[in-house]
Amino acid sequence: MNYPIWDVGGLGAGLVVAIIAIIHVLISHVAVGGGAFLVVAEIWSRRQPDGQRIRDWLHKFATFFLVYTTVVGATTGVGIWFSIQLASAEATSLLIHQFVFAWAIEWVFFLGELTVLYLYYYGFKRNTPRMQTFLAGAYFVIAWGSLVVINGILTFMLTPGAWTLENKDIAAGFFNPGYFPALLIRTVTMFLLAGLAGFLVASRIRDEEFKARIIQFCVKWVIPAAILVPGLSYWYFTTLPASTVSILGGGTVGVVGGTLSALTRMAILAGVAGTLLVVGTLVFAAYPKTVNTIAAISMLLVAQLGIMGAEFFREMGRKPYVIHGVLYSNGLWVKDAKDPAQLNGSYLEKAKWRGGVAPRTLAHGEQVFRLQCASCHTRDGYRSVVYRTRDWTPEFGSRWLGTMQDMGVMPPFQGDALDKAALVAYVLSLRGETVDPRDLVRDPQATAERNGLDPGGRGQALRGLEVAGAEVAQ
Amino acid sequence: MSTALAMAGVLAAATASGGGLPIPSPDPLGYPVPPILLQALSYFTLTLHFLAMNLTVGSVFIYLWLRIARKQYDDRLARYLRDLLPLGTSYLITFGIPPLLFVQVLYGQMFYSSSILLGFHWILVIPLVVFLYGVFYYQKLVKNPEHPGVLLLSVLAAMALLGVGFFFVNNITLSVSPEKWMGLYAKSPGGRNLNMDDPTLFARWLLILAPGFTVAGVAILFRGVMMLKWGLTEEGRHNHRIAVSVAVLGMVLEAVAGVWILSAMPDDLRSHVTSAGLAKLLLGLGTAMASVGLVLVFLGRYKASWAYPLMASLAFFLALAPLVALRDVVRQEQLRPFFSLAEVPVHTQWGMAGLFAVFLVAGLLLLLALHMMVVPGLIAGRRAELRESA
Amino acid sequence: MTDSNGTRREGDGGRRRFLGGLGLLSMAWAGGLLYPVYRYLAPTIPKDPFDAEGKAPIEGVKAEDIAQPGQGRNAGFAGGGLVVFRTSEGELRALSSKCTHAGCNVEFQGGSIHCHCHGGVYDLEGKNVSGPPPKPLTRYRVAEQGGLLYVYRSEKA
Amino acid sequence: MHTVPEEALKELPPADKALGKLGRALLARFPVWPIVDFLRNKKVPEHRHAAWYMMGGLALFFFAIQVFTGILLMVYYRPAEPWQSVQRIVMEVPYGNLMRSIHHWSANLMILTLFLHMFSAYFMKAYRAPREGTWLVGLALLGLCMAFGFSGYLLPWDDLSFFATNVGLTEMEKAPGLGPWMASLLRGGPTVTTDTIGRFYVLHVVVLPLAVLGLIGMHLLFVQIQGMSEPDSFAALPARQKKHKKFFFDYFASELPVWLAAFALLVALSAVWPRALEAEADPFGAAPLGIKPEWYFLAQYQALKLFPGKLEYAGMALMGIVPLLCALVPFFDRAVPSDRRGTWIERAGVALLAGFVVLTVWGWIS
Repeated sequence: MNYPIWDVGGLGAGLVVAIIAIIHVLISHVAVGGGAFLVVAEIWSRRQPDGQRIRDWLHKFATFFLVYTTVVGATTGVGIWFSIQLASAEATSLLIHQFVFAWAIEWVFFLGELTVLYLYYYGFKRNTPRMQTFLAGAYFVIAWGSLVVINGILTFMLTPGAWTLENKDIAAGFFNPGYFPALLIRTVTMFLLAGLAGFLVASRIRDEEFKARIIQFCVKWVIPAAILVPGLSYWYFTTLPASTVSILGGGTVGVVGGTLSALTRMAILAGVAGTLLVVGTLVFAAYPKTVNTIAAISMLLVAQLGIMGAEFFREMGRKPYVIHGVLYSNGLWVKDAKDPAQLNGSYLEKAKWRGGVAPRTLAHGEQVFRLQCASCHTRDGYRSVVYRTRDWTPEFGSRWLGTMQDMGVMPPFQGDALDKAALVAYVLSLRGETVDPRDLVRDPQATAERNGLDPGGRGQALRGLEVAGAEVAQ
Repeated sequence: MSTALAMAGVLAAATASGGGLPIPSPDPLGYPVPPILLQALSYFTLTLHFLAMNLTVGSVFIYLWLRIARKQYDDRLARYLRDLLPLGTSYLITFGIPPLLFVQVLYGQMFYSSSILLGFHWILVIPLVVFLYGVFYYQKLVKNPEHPGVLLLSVLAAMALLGVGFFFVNNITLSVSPEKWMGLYAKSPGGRNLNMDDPTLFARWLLILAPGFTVAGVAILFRGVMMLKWGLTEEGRHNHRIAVSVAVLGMVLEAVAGVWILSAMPDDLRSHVTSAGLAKLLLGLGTAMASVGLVLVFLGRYKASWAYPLMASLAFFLALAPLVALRDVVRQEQLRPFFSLAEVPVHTQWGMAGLFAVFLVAGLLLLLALHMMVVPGLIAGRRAELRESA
Repeated sequence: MTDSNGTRREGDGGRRRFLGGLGLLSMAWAGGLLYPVYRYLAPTIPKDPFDAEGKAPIEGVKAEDIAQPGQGRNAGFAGGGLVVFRTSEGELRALSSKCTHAGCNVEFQGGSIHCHCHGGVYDLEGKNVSGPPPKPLTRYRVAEQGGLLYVYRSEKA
Repeated sequence: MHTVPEEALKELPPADKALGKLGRALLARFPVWPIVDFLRNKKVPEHRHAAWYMMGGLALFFFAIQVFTGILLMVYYRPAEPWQSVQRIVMEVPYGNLMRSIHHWSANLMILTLFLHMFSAYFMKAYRAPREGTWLVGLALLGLCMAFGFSGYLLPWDDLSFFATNVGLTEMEKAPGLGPWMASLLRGGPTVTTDTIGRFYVLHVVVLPLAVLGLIGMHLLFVQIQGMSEPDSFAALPARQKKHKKFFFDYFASELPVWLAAFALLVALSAVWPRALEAEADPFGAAPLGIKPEWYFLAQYQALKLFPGKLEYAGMALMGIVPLLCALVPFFDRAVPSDRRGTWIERAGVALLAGFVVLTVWGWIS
């Protein structure tokens, strides 16, 4: 409630973050794993009789690697930061204030990573072999170091562990329960992606015999990792908070769950992606000469889908918080939500960004929607509110808002009956139903009896009343 | 219809209610170290960011000019600048991170609010940077960089660079004008706003971009020295002529921007800048060091000595740093009615700060050592290449 | 594979081994994929029909239908078919209606219980007295409550 | 008994190995060596646009998944209690929701790949003599697959499917001539009821599968007999420069990863966005918000909206003419080299593709 909510039409701020993050996750993992790949390829190339040829290929790989990791990888990394401050300024502010020096240390790593990569790349033809191997090694260690740091902040959001707003225990927050499994998963994934990027660059080689050798080399990077990731994911899963596990294990997450819990869906996706990677890589190993760019991209796509799925479900498990147990996704602090007087008082009066909307108008409802709902839901796009409320009657809507936090995936509603009524009227107006917010705060039973209607009837009791645009005279 | 209604209501009230500005409260965690330290770190890194940014901006424009004018030696100078562009961009991004981090620690509640209000343009910065960065690599790696299509891309990349600067200036100026916020939020909650009615907007934009020519001029001065040392006298002198012209051009534009910004400022703010001791000192220091730098560039022309470009670089760093600090002084003055750094509690994290210092020093030492081992070899190689082609 | 190049043939051996591994892996993979399919097709275990006291309602017959001695009906509960009857002494009894020989449903015929499929005969205790049935019919404890009949989990009368 | 041909004996593993024995015994009983030999020598041309050859195989892959998941869904689906049985699949049967979601997504991806397959064949001029028959059968297959989509959409009997079918049949009814007759035959009465389900169910699980399987057989047979089509620029190359890939297993091995990626995509879509089951259809209730046909009918739907009132007949006529022209293309395009750019046939194709995409997007957002 401190900050305005970035109200991005049919997309939603969360999806903007996700789109940037998806690109970044893939490339940044390639960026670190690729470092190890460079080291091993450097050493390998010098032991082969046709080392110079391998090194020419390695130079191509390094060019591809440099351009993609800096232009797209580094920039989208900054992009995540740009987008999270728009999507959740409150949480970004908390993370920045708690971990500013961790971030600053990560930046030192980042600066080092970049500079060493330039020294490696621009010195490719001049540096001594030992120097090149050393630079590649230094690059890998530094790049992995940046992961070691950022992983603490990333995992903190889902599993803050013993950290609280009062103790501000940075060590507890950083080395939180999810830290080590996540670090291992990401590290292993890096090797996998480095091998897959190797396929892509190798697929462009014209000489088939040579291509086959490079492909066989890259195969060894993919298979162990693809087998390890599902097991490590299980370990990570065991560190999650109980409420997250129950959200993921329940069938109600998302619009439809049925018998398919989020956990099952995640497990199936992870299992399928891992297995397909192994199978595809074995095909590459068996027929290395046939590997073409499309096939290599297909394997990267499989990996990307697996990663996307994992990140998607990890984000899903964070509901309704942005920082688990501390801050709700819409910027409401859990400590504030525990105070009923604070929670149930008039929202419009205490909201900083209320503007001057008149109470009991649709504008009132829209502002409540924007400040409390729009950080996760769009009106009629991604995570559409219109769709989710398609069966609502006005009475049901008001009642539901009062108990939605019991579902486990929604934060509590902030505001009094008037705010609820305004929000319901606004939400129903989105699908063309006209509801006068005035009528929702009255006793629905009395209204219904006066009009001779069934109080439980679907959407009848309030039909025919005019929408109040201007302030209602009381 | 409902949106229109909402807007009308919000707008009316926003203009009517003067008192309760929607300024978020500072983060409950407070500052991790006394703010003066954060400010110092921020000034230092922001100065480096500006230098890298200026190098890139200046290089791309001089590169385009050389490509289109095409005189003797220009082709090789253009290639030099073209090869600088991706490096400049990557360091402008890298050195942009810490000041952005520290400004969020110091003024988060102001900065986040204005970022959200400009949200659309603010996030547009990312695709723009990916685009221009990609073009800078592309024109370096492509076989025929003089193809009109590639040149067009380069022009677009230069425009994108200017655009990014423009959005940054918008955000920084809006973050100190909370009185405009509610109106802009009502106008476009999706952040399709710009802070166009700020009187100093364009002056500030020019102010941060203009030194680009000067910084690029120093970079060209370095190349000229190298040419002279390698015996390519003609080319070195030619480079130095260009270096002096663009350096002077940059400083003239900077002076224009400075006068413009002072005249566009609200009166009380201007009198603060021209009368308060600290502000006056910073302004004077900056101007003096910039003049020293310009003189050094002028004196260093046609001389095969590293001392001049190195000293000029230092002078321009010392000229920029006080101006960066002055910028913050002005911001604090503008924020005085709403917020001051002293209000925020400090919960110190000395351990983390110390750890950072250790990593920073170790990292910089490592990089320095690696540079000393690698770079001389690279320069020698480049020299051999040039000899062959000459 | 038709190439006469020696090194290539060597590679072919490796390729065979790889193909073998690939085949095995694909089979394992198919097995993994088929698990959801198996679970989809596998019958779900029916809910235990007995309540906390261990009794389940009998469907298809009410107490009034067999109020007189010598009356009997084929009925059932969620766990299987029953033949429910009152002996000439007036005692209420329930036996599994599934003939122990070939699984046909038996019929109560006043003094005895017959199976029409192969002519098996049981007495009213459920004991197999003639014909092919190898075992007696399972006997259930049965009770009447408010006009409805219930059968108990306990198989002893 | 038949004798095994010499060249087959050379290719088979040695006679003392189990596989060799088995191969000899089988070939002696089933003299299919010419077919094996034919397939062994099957080749795929290698050129810039060769990637488009994958689309047909990909569509076949999705079709196989459709058959498999379709059979699984039939185990629990009951046309007499359509919505309840689908609800049981979604809510009670283990992995039922997954099977249903895969069936849904695979259908969409299949139709998407079919469109890509058709347009790539069009732009590569693969329809030309002697392949007119393959082209016509392919078009028929596309039409049948869309009919598959239409008939399958009704079966869950939820709000969306009921009204979407209603709209579709009403449009069909407006077509002059056979329209009303066909619509009422499909509907089985004046309005859409559970009787309609009986018809659609039989279409969806018996009639269309048989027809599609038959046509796929023909389509594939034609391709085997005539070989892959080659762009003229490739065909004109001297024999030494023509590069081919053996189908088994070089081409197959390079296509397999694409199938794997397609499968991963399918699972990801089904896992992340399982298909929702809406409330049971209420024939007397108001239509829910946002009633729209599936995306592959959106272009037609949107195009019809462009012809209001009496002009509707013009729209209908257009709907009829476009497929007809597509079918006739092989018979009037023959003059220029097939990969020359900028012919009017190519422009017409681009216009059709652009029109399709624009109308679909327009229909989606409006």
